[in-house]
Amino acid sequence: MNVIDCQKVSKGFRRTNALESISFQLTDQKITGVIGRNGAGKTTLLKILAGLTKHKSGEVNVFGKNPYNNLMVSANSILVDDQMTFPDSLTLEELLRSAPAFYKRWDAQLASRLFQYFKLDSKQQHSKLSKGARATFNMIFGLSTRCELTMFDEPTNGMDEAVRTDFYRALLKDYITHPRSILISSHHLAEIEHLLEDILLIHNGNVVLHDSIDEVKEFAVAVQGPIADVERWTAGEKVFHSKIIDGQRLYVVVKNNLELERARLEGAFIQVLSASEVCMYVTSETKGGIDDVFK
Amino acid sequence: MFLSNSSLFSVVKAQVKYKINAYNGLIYSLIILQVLGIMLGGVAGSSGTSINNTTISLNTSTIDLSFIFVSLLAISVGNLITTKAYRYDDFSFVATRLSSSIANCIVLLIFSCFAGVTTYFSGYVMRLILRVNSSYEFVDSPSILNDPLSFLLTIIAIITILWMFSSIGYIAGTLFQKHKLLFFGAVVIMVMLLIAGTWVRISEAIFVENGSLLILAMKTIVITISLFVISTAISKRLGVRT
Amino acid sequence: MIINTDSTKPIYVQIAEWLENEIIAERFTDDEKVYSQYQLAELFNINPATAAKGLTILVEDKILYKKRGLGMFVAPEAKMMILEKRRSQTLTKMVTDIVLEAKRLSVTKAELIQLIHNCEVEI
Amino acid sequence: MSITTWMIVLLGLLPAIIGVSIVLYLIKKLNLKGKFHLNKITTITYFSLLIACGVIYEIIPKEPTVDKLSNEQLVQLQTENNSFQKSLLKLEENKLNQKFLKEEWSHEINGNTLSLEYKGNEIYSTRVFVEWMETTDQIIEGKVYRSNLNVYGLNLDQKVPLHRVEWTGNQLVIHEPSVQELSFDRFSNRLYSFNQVLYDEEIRMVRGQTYIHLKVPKHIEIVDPLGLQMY
Repeated sequence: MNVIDCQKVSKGFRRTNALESISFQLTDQKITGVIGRNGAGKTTLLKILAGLTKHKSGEVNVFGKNPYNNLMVSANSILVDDQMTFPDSLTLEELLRSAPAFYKRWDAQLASRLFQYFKLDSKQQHSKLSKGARATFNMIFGLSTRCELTMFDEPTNGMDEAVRTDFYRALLKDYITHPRSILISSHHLAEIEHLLEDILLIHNGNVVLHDSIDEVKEFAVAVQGPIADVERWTAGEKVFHSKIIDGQRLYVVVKNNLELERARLEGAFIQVLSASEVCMYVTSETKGGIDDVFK
Repeated sequence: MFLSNSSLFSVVKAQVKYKINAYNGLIYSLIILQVLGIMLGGVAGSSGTSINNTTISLNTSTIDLSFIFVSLLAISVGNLITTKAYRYDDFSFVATRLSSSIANCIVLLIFSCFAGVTTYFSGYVMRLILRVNSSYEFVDSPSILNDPLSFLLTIIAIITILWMFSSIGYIAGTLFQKHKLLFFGAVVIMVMLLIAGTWVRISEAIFVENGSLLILAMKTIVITISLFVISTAISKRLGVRT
Repeated sequence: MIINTDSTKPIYVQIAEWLENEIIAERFTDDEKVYSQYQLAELFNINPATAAKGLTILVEDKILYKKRGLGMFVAPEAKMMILEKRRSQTLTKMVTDIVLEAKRLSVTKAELIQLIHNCEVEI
Repeated sequence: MSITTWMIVLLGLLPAIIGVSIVLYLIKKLNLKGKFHLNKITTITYFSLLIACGVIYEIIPKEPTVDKLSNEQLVQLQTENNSFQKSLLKLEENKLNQKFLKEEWSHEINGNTLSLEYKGNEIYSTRVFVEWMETTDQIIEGKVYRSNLNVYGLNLDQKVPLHRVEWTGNQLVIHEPSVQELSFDRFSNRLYSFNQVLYDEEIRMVRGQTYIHLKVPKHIEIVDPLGLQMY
């Protein structure tokens, strides 16, 4: 059974369409990065998966059930984001203590160890925490639930560099000992690339790519050479990005294929891109990028 | 893949426990209002007459003022827990709108029980104070032991009415969360009914023509539960963290 | 070694290469058990699936062999095979470069072969 | 609907709105400051304090200064009063309830006139019944009665003073007692708000009256400018 099965899911707010037609499947126990630009619809998608919002059309199945208002899905999934709130009348310590009643697999030991490591004040109230500390607490909460589907929406917002590194390390170590399906959304792929097995690239409310990180990396390459040559080599190919360097040379990002090997033999300068670069170019709105502005 | 199966019952139980812990700061509001009720009020009815040049006045002290204050509190609390912040809090843990509504309903009932019993017994604080302080002659009043049935029925009536007030606050809050216009629409309808006098007739039919506290309590419970059911139905489509 | 995510090489290739280097340096000897995908994941802070991919490459190249339920082991002669592989790969790459350069300089195939012949004789 | 009606409705709702907003403000202020354990301790303390008050009140010895009568007893008293007045009207002395008898005297007057005088405001709190006697002597026999007096269930027979009856020559002067105040406190476990709605209408007052029964010889004329005489 797929953990997540989305078929043509759409969701609109007033006039804009946050999700147009999302279709993808998520198989068991992978760390998947939900990547996209700001406003691509990542947050909306995660909220739908967590059952917090209702989708407009299409079909969403989490653990084989429609997540909206479903107790089983709620019990087995958690969405950690910066909108997570807890009542102020309870201290952080009390919050952690009330969690096991809800989450059957709650790991109190992990929670308290992480809590101590990150030096959070157990007598503090959730809303009084600084942005970074709140994100840290939410992360500890999310990890400790050990939910079969654990979702993080921009989890490191507000965290400092050291905490980010620690967080990703903690996530990975916990995942190794307790494999489960983890979704991390971020617009900063480079930071989480090494953790991921799969990437779900969302752009304008659609799934652009859903593949393993290495496939994504090989999805597109940059070709550079004299304008005429480059145009000849990449004729008929989908060009994601192109720019002219010093008037004579053309730099294009195109879909990778075997024919480019011939171009290389003909003297093309072919550059492999990092996964985050691929994602960036694939989701860019204009072919020329920022350079177009300065033309 | 290991999926834990939570029953609605266990989730509601956990939520109720958690909410009672989370909202137990309400005790201070309750204490303040009851103390205020004792201090300001007490004398709910005062009757006087004169016979043979002797003026006789009898002041009857009841817990009415505390009860009215606590009723206001019940409305406010019912309203407060429907607000966004409180709904968000629910969904940081396992919850569905159904479980959340049921838990709210139960929590409000538990709070009403507590508030009802304390309101009733705050009358005894008043008795003791008046007994010590009163310069007048003191007339003994029926105590619990004299009339246990009346004691029981009065407490039940107080509790159910507080619960009903909280459900009124709850449905008002839910309507407001659902759509602000809906809320104002409901208020306008209420005011219209009030002016037309229909409201008085309705409430008379419900609350006056009873004859016994038990029937009153029953009617109140039915109204309360239907209000909660309607609220739940409305909130079912309400988004969380949108 | 620190995994470089910005490198043009995929992470799993980097993992495979690192393991090969360890074998060449004889930190793993023949028939010795190597790191599991989880140990590698921890070691390099990477996804276990990526680490597994790196191991799979080496299994496909017959540098490692699998024992069911026990893990991955260094194949006999692994070091030799790695050296062999690298040698052939390096040579292929060099030849490619030579051919490309020859093309640019309009050197024909016959001339190129002649050049190689001459070289061999001199050496 | 006129503007005034709206104004009245708004004004009527105003206290409720103000009340709710004050309470809401209080909750928001207090609820957020709470600390779990402190709250728990407060709750338990407050609750046990209240229960303790209840228990203390119920067990302390109480000596009510005034008896409180039940409804049935009040009805009984009222019936007694009514039948007393009926019997008195018929001058059936043997049927008169002797527990109402407060004073008994006889007085000899000179001349043929007896004048009645009332000093006070509440003239009708006293009624004089005259029974004509077939005799020629000058003796007037009198009996003063007062029927059951109970206000709000409080037996005030002893608390409310009697009228004073005094002879000055041929004049019978009825003095009203001097002004005094009696105040009582009582509690009700019932909610006053429910009272009108739910509890049975109580007989709240049994207003006793003072009756003066005079036995006057037939030839004596009574001067009664205030109209106290009933028969």
